[in-house]
Amino acid sequence: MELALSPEDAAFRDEVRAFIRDHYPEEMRVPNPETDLTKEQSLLWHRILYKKGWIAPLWPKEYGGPGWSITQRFIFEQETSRAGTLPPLAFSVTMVGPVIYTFGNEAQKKKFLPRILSGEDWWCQGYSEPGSGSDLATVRTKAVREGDHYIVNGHKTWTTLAQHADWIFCLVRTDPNAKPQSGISFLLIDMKSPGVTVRPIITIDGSHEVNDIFLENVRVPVENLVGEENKGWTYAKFLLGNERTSMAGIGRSTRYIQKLKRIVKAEIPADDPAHLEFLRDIARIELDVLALEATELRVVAQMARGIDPGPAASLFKIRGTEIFQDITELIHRAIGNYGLAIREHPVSANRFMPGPEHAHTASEKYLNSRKLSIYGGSNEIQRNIIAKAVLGL
Amino acid sequence: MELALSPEDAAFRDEVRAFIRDHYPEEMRVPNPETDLTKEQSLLWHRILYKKGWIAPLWPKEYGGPGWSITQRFIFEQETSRAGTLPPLAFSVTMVGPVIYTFGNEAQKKKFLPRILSGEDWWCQGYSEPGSGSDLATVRTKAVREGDHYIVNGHKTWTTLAQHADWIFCLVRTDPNAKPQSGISFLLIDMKSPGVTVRPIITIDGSHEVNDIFLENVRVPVENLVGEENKGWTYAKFLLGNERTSMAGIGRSTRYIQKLKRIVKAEIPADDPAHLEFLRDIARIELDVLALEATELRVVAQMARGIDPGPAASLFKIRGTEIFQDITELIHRAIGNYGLAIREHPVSANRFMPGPEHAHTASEKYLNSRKLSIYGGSNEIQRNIIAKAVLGL
Amino acid sequence: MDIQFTEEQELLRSSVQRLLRDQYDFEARRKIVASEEGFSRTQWEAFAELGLLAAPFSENAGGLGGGPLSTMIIMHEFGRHLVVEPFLETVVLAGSLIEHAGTPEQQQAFIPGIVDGNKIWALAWTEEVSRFDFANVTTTARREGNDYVLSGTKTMVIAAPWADYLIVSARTSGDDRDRAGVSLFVVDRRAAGLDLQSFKTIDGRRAAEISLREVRGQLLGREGKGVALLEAGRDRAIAALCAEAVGAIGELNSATLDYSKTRKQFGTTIGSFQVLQHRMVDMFIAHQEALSLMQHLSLNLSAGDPGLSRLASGAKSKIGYAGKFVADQAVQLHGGMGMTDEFNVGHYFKRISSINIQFGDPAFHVLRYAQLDAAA
Amino acid sequence: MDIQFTEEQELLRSSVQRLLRDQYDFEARRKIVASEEGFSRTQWEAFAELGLLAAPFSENAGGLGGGPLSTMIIMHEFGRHLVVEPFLETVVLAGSLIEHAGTPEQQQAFIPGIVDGNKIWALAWTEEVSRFDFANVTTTARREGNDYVLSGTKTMVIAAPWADYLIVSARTSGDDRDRAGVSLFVVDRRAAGLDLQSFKTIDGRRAAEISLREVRGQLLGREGKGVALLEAGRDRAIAALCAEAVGAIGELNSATLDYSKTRKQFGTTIGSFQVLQHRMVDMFIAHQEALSLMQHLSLNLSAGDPGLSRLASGAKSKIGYAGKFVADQAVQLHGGMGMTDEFNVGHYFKRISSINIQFGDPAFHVLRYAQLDAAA
Repeated sequence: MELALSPEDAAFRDEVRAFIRDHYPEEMRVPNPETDLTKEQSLLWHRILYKKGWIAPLWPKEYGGPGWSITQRFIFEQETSRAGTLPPLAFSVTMVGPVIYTFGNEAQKKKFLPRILSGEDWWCQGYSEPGSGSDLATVRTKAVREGDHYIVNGHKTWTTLAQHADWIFCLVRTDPNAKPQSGISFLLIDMKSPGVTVRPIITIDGSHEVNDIFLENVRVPVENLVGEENKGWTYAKFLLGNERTSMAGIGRSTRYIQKLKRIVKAEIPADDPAHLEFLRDIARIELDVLALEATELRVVAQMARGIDPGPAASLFKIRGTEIFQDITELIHRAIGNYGLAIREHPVSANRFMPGPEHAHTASEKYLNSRKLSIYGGSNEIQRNIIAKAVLGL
Repeated sequence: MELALSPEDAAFRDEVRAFIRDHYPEEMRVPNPETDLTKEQSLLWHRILYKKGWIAPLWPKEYGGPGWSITQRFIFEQETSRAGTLPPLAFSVTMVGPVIYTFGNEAQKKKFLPRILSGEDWWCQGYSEPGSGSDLATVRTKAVREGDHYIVNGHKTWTTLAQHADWIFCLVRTDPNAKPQSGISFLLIDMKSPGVTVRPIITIDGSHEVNDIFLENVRVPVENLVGEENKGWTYAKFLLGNERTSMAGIGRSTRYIQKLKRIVKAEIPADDPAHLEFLRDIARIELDVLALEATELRVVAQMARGIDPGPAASLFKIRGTEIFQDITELIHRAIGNYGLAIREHPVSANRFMPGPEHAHTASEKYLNSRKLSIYGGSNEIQRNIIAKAVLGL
Repeated sequence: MDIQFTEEQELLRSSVQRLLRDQYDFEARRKIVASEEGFSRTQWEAFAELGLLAAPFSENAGGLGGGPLSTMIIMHEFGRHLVVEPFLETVVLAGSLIEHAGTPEQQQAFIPGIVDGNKIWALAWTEEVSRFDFANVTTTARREGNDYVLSGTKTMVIAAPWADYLIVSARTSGDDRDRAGVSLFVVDRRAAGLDLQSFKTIDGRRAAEISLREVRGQLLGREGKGVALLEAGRDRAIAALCAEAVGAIGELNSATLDYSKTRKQFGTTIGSFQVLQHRMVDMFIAHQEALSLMQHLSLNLSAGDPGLSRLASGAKSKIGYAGKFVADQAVQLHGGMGMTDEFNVGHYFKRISSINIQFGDPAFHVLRYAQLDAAA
Repeated sequence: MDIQFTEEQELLRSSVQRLLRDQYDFEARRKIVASEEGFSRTQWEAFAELGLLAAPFSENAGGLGGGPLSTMIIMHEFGRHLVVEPFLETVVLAGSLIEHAGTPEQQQAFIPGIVDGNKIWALAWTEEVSRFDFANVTTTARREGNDYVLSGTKTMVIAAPWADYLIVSARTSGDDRDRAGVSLFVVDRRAAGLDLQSFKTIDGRRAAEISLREVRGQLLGREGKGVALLEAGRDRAIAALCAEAVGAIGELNSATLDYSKTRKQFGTTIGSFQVLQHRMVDMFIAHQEALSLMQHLSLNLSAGDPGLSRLASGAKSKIGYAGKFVADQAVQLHGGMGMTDEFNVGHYFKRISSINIQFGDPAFHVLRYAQLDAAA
């Protein structure tokens, strides 16, 4: 489905398409970019977009954004995700960047924003703690002021790609006596500081994507406090609420449906009754994607007219993750017996993997995508949010 | 699936089968016995069972029960429901009877029990009120003592087949100042009393099964109070908890699956891809029935060994109704365009109904069975009950 | 994307809304359905006066040129009010078949009668074993002079008891189930040899089984090409039915939401139970998605998109499943009230059930969608 | 009905329970899976000492005569502890094939080695495009003297890296996908011309792709009748896998229930949220139904019921869907914990996923169940 585009927007779309085609690095096209690339490899596309001036579509022009309209941002999002490019690190560009340019002081803007844009600094997110889950207000990591420093002690967890990170933005408790959501501050911590330890968490797909971070007497200069002390919850909510125009993952789902169709064609004879069942299941998911995409386009059009999208982001999160989980499950089913095998991590060319290449990442994708309905505010929490908005409770 | 029966039990099963075959009245075999029979017709089988001494399998022998074992009761239930016999009126035999012989006084037992067994008295249930739903403790119908009488005022609703009833057993509030569940009494009211009005409620299938009952200054002799005043909630719970050994409706579901298979065979060509889909859907429901039946047999075997069935009745209510709703929906789908038509009530031979006879009651059954997940304690309430039992909350 | 209505479209919408709000509340509808005829000629005339019966026709054909978007607007409001009058049958189906396939003479003969509300039409394609297959036709037609003579039995013809004219599919050549050789005919409902047996439908309409014994009819469109005409007609009907379904879904959702805020159980409103809250969230999501797809389909129908027929099947299926889910849950959450004939929720349930049968159920259409893809 | 275990069966169950409780907790299993070989010979010997490897065999064949019910008891406990050792492959599959189809000489040659724990077996039937079809075999075998010579490639052979012997299906006549003409052969895993490429499975086991270049093997059962033997073997394997799945489901349910009572979110235990309560109720119901069906299947297998193969497919499907539902929800309710390799819940998820692939997924088996009914 395509937006009915103005000639200018259509030209922009063609430009984006051509740019991706001509510049997306071949070496990033590995079976599973999320796990199979080195830090350096995964930064290649980031740096190309940076040079082009396209790295931060949502940022205001004065901080290095391209100054696009909502429609252009949406087109860019749609084209990059359909082409299957690895998105630039969200924690840097989409998450901490806007917090810094909105709530940070001039020195912080000057120090951090350019290095975020260039990819020089890799950021990770210190929100979750053991026991906190979707209830982020229960932060227990403590920061105690001592002269010009905070002394930070605590334990962060589920920290994505912290193994590559130069910096972490953390929620820390600076006032232990305040109510849960007060007394929290937003602190930027250098990962090279003494007392910071990263411990890998291996997930059920065998990959190393997330980590525990232990903070032991870490000395953080007070100039790394963003905004006011004890006001961190406001910034944290701003960050969570800084919803991207596209959370539905239409492009990714569309690509994986194409992959699924190829696999079904290759693996299941047309005279096998399972074939028709797969066609039916694929059709239902295609229609789910189509309806979600039509909804997304409707919301984008409304936003461009200044209409509040309401709880749309939660709707996109729920349906987008449910759909992608369904697709990865169908792919895993479609490859039949090969679904029993799993690649070993870290990936090595010397390790044998049975079956056709299109099956090699099916198991890990299936397993890994179970996280989607849990992370980023579980789908149950998203339904609570919509219930509040819809029921008016 | 059959119980592995002892020779005695097997002989009993054969006896029951033969008795049904030889004695079930032909004129009760109409398209939809629940709605198409007159009061007199629906009592025919009741009277035959009464004469045989089989009308009240659950009653103690002294009050007229047959003195069967749990297994025999189960066999009887299974055989009658598989044969598609119209069950005797539950409100008389299964519900009010046990309350009377358990909590009633000798005069009440003597007066009411024989007439329940013989079918002379038809009972209905005055539990629900407008606004009460599954929360029965909110009874608002009032009974005020005046000499040897209670003066009853109130409004009961969803009263099944009250249009035929001679008597109604009612929950009434005798102490308006007590907590909701205290202050309720259990009263037997003659439907011919002045001040009792029955108003039909037509349901979405077009049938007249349930009623509103208005009670205006109805004078009820105090001897019609069961047990103690203000202890009615205890008797009401006893009645609700007087669970039958078979709530899963296996026999009925099995019969309707056979009907569904015949319809699919007649209506959908084998080369239509919908045919295979129906076979698959039927298979899934057959397996649901099989698993539920195996569970029921397991529980019956446990009960026979004196093991508490726990929340099994709620499980059977949930799954039994979900399964039957699924079956009626598949039948409605299987008849294709004929699913648009509906018989007019009361049924008359002169009114035209299109399509093959097997389709004539499909729409009303489909619509009527929507009630199953609502009535008798909604399936949400049943899940709450299991949650309490399972979670131990 | 969200359709920004033109001023004309907004005007159409608000005038339909006003008319139905004033004259077609649930009680008014009950009376119409319970009446001898089962529909209201007064309402039908009001629709004509308001220009609804002219709205989708091209200006050439004597209409207002509103096209599929005007149909969408009207049917969406009709869905909200459970309108029983045969707009779909007369305007969307018969009207568009005459406009697309009729000769200039036929257009001049029949469209004015539709537009001014004088003539009601019905489409008779279903037969005993046809199920959802337009090609499964045993009714025959043979040429006699300029006319044809039809014999056979049509069943489940919605609105036939009200109709002045029928469009009937009949076989002019080929074997049963052949796609080629099916033709369409205009037949006068009072023609000699035509018998009607009427009955009620679950959604409060009237339908009939029609027996044709040597009944005269005139050809509509090219001989033998009836299946393609019916398929195009079905695409338009689906867009209209989807709009009607979305209207009904929206009403069910707001009724359920309101009920959940007032109805008390166990000392609190049922809307405070998390299980029911999440259920209503899923109903909300189903409505949002159905609404988006409805707009997408009608826009594509307006644009004459070549993949339209596949999209129509897809939308019929997805919106059908959405409607079924919402209707099931609306009845469930309303408890006993949802089961009673006196209350509106059960009637929305039944209309959605009917929509899910007319022209093929969701399972039929999702397979068609899948197979058109596999064939492409 | 509920199986009332005999004293012997109770003894078997409690001794397996004791062994696993003492020696096979989740940490012990982690070490076994992470070891060089990937399974524990020590455990295997302990199983042999306890008589588990002899339990289902008839007394004539040197076993304890426990039949399918002893397999059910053992596999149920193995499912609770995620035991990776190849009991299914060695005892249930190979052992029963030898017992049912082998010559007296073969029985005497092979069964003692299984019973005493000295020899491990694997079943090699899968090929590149076979999917779940036993008849889709391109590996060939031709007679040479008393032996046969096999050539071809088998894939996804679970436990092959641990095995001493393989049972291999190969075509002795007919075309690809012909039911007739497939035969079974016993092949020494270290035979000349046999190459193995090992890999890991999602559930912590080892499997291999096997290439056969003129490998010598001896016929097992009648030539050309391999498919029927494999089908009967599958029925027995399904009963065992169902028991294993039910064991895993039970553990997931109790782990989730415990977690819901201790894990706090927003100031209260997550078990107090009604949505999660109802989810756990459905998990409880799924477990109850699966348990009943598991018992029903094993009882029928013991009795040699003629409809057994259809029932096996039905149970595989229903218990498979139940397992998938429970596993999905157990991970979801455990949140991030459910996603980590360190915690047991994800491993139950993966084992259930594997069970749902081995010998055909739930969708395959529900269609088989339906079609065997239609054919009857």
